[in-house]
Amino acid sequence: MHLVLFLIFALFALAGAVNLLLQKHPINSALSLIVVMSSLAVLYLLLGAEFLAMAQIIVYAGAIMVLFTFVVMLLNEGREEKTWGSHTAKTLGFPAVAVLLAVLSATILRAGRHYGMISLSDGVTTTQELSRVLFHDLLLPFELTSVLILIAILGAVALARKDNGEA
Amino acid sequence: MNTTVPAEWYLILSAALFTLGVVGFLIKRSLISIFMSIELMLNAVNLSFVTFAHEWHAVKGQIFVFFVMMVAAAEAAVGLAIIISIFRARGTLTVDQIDLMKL
Amino acid sequence: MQLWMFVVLSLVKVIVVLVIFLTAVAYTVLLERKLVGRIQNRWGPSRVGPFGLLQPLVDGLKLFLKEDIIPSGVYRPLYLLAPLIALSCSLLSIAVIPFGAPMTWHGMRLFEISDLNIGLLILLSVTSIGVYGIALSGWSSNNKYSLLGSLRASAQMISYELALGLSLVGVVLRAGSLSLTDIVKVQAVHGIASWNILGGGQIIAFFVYLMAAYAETNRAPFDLPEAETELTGGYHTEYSSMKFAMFFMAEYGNMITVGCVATLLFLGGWTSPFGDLIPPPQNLVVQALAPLFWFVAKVFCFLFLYIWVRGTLPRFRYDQLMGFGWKFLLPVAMLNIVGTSLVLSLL
Amino acid sequence: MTPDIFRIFPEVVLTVVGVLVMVADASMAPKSSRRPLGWVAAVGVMAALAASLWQSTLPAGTAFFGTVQTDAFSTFFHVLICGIVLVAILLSIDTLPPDKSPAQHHVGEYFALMVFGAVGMCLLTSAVELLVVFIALEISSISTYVLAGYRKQTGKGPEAAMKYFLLGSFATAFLLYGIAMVFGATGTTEVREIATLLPAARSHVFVLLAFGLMMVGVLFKVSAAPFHVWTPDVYEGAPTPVVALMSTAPKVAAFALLIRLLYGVFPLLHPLWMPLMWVVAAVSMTVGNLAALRQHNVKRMLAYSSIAHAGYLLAAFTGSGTEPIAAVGFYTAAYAAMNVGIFALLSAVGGYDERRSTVTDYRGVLYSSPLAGGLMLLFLISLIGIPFTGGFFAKFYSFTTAMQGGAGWLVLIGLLNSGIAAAYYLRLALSIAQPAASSAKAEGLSSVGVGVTLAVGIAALATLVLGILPGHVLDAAHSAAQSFAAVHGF
Amino acid sequence: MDNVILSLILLVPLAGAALVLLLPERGKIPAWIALLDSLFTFACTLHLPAHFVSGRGGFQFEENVLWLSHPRISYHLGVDGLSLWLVVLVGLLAPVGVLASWKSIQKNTKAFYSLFLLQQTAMVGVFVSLDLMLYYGFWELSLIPIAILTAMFGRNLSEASATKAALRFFLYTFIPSAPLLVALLWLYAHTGSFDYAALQAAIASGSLPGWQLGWVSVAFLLAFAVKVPVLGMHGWLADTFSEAPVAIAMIAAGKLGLYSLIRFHVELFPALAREAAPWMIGLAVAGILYGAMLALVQRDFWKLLSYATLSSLSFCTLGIYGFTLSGMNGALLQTVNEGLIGAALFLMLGVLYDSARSCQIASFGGAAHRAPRLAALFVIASLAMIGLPLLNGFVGEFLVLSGTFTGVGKGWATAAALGVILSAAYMLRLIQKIFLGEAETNSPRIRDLSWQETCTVGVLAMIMLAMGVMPTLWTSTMEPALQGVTQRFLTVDQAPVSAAYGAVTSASTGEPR
Repeated sequence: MHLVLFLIFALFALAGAVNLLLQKHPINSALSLIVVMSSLAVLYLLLGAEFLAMAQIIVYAGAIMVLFTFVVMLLNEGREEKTWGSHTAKTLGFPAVAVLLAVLSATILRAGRHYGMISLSDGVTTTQELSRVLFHDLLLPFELTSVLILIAILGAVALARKDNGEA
Repeated sequence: MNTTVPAEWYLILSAALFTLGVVGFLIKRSLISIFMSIELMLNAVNLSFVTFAHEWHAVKGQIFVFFVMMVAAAEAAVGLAIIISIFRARGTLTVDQIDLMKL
Repeated sequence: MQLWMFVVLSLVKVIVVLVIFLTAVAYTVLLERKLVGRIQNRWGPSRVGPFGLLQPLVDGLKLFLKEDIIPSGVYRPLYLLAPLIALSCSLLSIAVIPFGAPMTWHGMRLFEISDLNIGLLILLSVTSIGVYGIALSGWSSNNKYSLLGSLRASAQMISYELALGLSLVGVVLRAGSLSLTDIVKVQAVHGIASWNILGGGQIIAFFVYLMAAYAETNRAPFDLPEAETELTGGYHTEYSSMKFAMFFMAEYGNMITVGCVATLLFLGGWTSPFGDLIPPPQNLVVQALAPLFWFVAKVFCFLFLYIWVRGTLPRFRYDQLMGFGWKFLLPVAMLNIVGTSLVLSLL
Repeated sequence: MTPDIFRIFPEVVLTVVGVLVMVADASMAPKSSRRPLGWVAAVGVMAALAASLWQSTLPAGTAFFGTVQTDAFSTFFHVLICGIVLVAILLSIDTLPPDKSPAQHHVGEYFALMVFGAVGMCLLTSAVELLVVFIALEISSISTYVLAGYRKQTGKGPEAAMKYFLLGSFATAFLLYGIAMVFGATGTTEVREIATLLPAARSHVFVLLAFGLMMVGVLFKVSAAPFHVWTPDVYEGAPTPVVALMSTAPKVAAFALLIRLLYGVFPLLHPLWMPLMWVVAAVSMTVGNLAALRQHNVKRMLAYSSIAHAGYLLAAFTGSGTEPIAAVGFYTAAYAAMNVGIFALLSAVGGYDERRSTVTDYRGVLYSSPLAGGLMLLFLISLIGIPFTGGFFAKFYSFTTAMQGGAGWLVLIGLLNSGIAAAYYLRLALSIAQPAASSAKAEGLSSVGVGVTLAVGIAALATLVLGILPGHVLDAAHSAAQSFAAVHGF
Repeated sequence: MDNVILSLILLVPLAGAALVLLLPERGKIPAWIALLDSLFTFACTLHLPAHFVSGRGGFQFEENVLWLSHPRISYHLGVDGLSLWLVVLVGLLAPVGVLASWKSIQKNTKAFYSLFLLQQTAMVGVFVSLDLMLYYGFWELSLIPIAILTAMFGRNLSEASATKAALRFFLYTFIPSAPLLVALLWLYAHTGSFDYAALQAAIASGSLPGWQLGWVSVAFLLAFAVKVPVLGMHGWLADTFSEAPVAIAMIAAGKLGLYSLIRFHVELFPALAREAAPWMIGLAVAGILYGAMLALVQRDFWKLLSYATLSSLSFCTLGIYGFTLSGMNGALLQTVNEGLIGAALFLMLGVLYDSARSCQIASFGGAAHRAPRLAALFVIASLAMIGLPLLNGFVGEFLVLSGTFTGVGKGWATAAALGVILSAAYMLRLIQKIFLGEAETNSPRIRDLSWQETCTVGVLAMIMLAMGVMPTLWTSTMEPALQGVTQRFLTVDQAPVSAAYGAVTSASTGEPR
């Protein structure tokens, strides 16, 4: 069952990611990304991270991606033009990316034997455990996020606001 | 009913998604799609974190993901605000046309 | 338990709940029409069936048989997808709601499709996905009113989701769990006195939740996304026939879900308001059905309130709406969290 | 026992000041002048500076369950960063658009962002937990992204912010993946634990991969080649006072992070990263200088020059022992002084709307405003690396360290590069020194405020002190290096 | 007094520069301050020869204060016979420079005089530093004022050419100093010291790795050779001479490089310097001839002067790398001479140029009628340059030639002597074209020397004469230091050199030695 679920949702995630690249319209890309994120949420569940799975949907799919679609809708920017990057990007970028993937996969495969098998419902992390670490060991970073969010709000407002009286 | 999956499959999936994100960053022409590719990369990293957290039975890995989400939210707010301001200034989101300052 | 049995039982539960839920949706519509009619000194539907009770069926038939018009300028894939998203999210959320006392049969919960210890989070996440239905519908319709409507809707839903989520934190703090069953359990001890809305001291949170929930479901006085007078119907202007019906059902489904959640979180769920004053019945069937009765009764009251508000209050202006959400509800919700945690830490 | 809060005292002060400024800005009448807010921010940063200095009286130690570490190392960089932010704020007070213009509204946010950004940068230097590192880095980055795009009136402002933002987030993703790999290899994200666990890590290839990915992220932040492409565009598009800040303070913090990563997390890989730094240093300085030669826009030119300076700085990492840390500390201080100084003058002379942007636009500055022109010459001379200025000793220490580490060729490349660099610095210097063409009306500075005067004064003083009496700062850098070595055990 | 005099000489111009900056730019205030300051500095420098114990080897008036403990850099100053007269020369040329600029610099006098005085400090610093890092500091610092002043006060009307000249000068001299710094750092990495004496001892002990040390010495040589300049590295010379203000042009070439060659190449790396000697001798002789021949055909007197300078500086180089006592003595003397003569010529040509706004030799003629003082003094200076006996040029050239003859080879000496003859040719041609003959009808208006200029050049001429008549006054202080240099590695027989030296001194002074 774990295997089946993993395969299904891994496939969803990959398909979503590929679709994100292939789609020409930003809104389709955004929807593909939502598919990826939701599939990842399921994978998190399989890995026993139930709180994260929900947070993934609430924060990523439900807030961040809504912002994205919101902006796409607001700006109503049409399809991308079909310019496939510069020559440098083609000549340097793709081999580099291929190398990156090769290195990553090779590394993981080589390192993989040090890691175990994962079965369903082993090591589920409850929200209580999570919060215990979060509010004890990692109290400082948690407090820091408040500054981060404050900056983000401040910055977003500052940038997106229309300065009245200016072109 | 309860089959197992090797941990490296999750990691490979994560690597593949990360690479796809990098590809997207390189080939996409619309600012907003490029930004989405970055989000894809962050998501891929998160999957790695969760897998490792499961492997080490370390809650910290999951919390890291939680913080990445926070950061992603903050980045999204700022990034989209920047996109809006650039659209106001230039009327386009195509990278090739945003070239006041060429390298 | 065998796998096949699990699957069959689950399927049966899903179908039963779905049927009941959809019926409830249909009759909520009727309830609204009737009530609003009375408020406006009219009768409301009264011709089809006794007291107009068959009206929902006829309405459904009408919508089903109407010509399905797809305007030529729309962006088809999303135009078709949007109502589906809206309706399925609305239906999904019912899956984690426990309707009655936690009774099991062969290890399966009877009055709940699925019990998870993060039930509340699932509810929130499904709600947050629901935004897409409305957002995409407006955009893909390629109509300025629709677009304006969906822009308003997404902004509004994102804004109020914060207040909504925060208003629930106090409840979670009190229960120490995200499981809906656990949350009801802590309210069961002394009947109405220990409900979150009274004994739990979450009355402020309840009102914040109430207002945020109205906004989340795009109901009056927060129904700006579909304000007929300004936007000729908002995001669903271009929809007709079954697709329109889907939005319609989604909206009322959401209302019911919100009512259920309010009941579970603030009004003691399926527990009786009298607590131990009335001894628990011995008969097993009564034992099973009494909580169901209380639950339905509370949800009904909540729906009544919903409709009552719609019938009486005028619509907000857009800036008022945003200001209210960010400058009033959000701080109040935060203060509530601080107060609750202070009190809890002192106790 | 020192209470935990004392270990993050400067950050707390900064946060409080930031909130204060932000709230004050929101509650002020839209048309009223925001200058007082700038002064409030400046005083606040000064308080944070004092708090950092006071921290040096505390015994070295950790706080918040081992997530932050204060010692001479963190104090050194705290003081440096607070100093830079202070100067940048002073500078901004006078060079931002005049009161009553619409662009002036909500300038309070600008000051608040600077102050908040300082929180992240400061914390980055004392964090010993990668999670804190990550969040601190993001705080500093996000505030700089926003500040870079603050000049929305021109098309260049948002464009700069956009490029900075996209490439910055891209790099952050790499850094994050690296952290994930480290976590995967060791099961922890605490710097010292990682260092002790790494030799026994489950998978050594993971460690290598993690190292590579993290380097991509950090080298981007310090704008070393080949991760430098964002620099010129961002510097050109961002408001000049912001460039004064972002060309220095985040870089200082990023170098502190680089030290922490190289010596704290991956001391094991020393044989690997030393040649890597060698190559990156050589490439950065060469690429930066050669590209700068071709620039006409002053800010672009200085952007490329900052890439070259990153190269000179990285050269120090080829040294051995604690020397590199001290050299980097000193270099960042000197670089900060002269770079902030030159950008301060650029913004004072060039104006917020950048009346002057190309090298030839600066002709005759020495005649129309002799003091500003003279100080520009001073900073340029320091950037060239002429003795008796901070720039000389900075290069000197960096290259001495590299020399002692046996990287003689790198030193030669570096010094030849500084010869090339002299050409374009001097081009600007000579342009300043020549009389303006008769057709162009030589306009002096409209009004030089107290803020700019103070800012430039501090920078000039620092440049000269670092060039003539560098002893104290050098001692501080050395003790920072010692304490860092003590913490990370090498 | 003796233990702070060098600091005083260093700091007085610096203080003067600061004072110029602080006071308002009204009338002649900056010029007067600069003049008084430089005169005071000159007075201070005169303290040195007055209290110099000429018999004693080693450094005198030493000051040694630790500047930085890590890396170990000291504020270590001192002079010996080698640098003594150069310091005095710098002191002398400063007021000369101020007076030369008195008329020609009218705008931005503050910037001019403060940078001029800064240059003064840097040059003195180069001559008196005994810590190599300190030396390097002053060496680099000396580039800045020249570059900026050239750009600011370019003599031609086009700024582009001034910028080009300034950039050229700076890069030519700055880029070779990069290897120099690498070499210094290398030395520090291996010895742990920047101190001159310590480094000298360490190099002499032979403990440093050989082939790398060779490169180190090459780096030193390269940096100095460009500054001299030696043939092939003189690309900056003509431009700077044409563009830089008179006061700057007259100090830009020669002294610093030649002094550095002796002190930091020959003295520091005796063995390696010997290996480089054949190359340097070849370059020097080629430079003498090349410069002289090009000087013959120039139409522009600045260019003529620059090639003449190249020629005569190559003479000095030849003397140094001949490795004979007399050659070195001559070279050092010639370095001082060059400074004096060059200053005088520059000053006078500057007057010509300023009044006529032309540097074309052909556009003058018969100037002697209109400017008799100018003509007379110009002839004296030119004769000194040619090397007429009883003037200072003669002694230096003779010493160099005789040293080359005995120590290097007859052929080289002959070739160098040819250079002397050529120098007579081009200088006399210059005199003839400008001052003699009939004034053309459309020749530009020129003015004679003003009283202060006359005094200045007159003083210079007197010194030339004095040096030509009584060279022992100078050589007696130089000799011990140079003996120190040569003793350690002089391989040629000492006797004939001393004899030649004795002969020439007695010949020129008329006293038996």
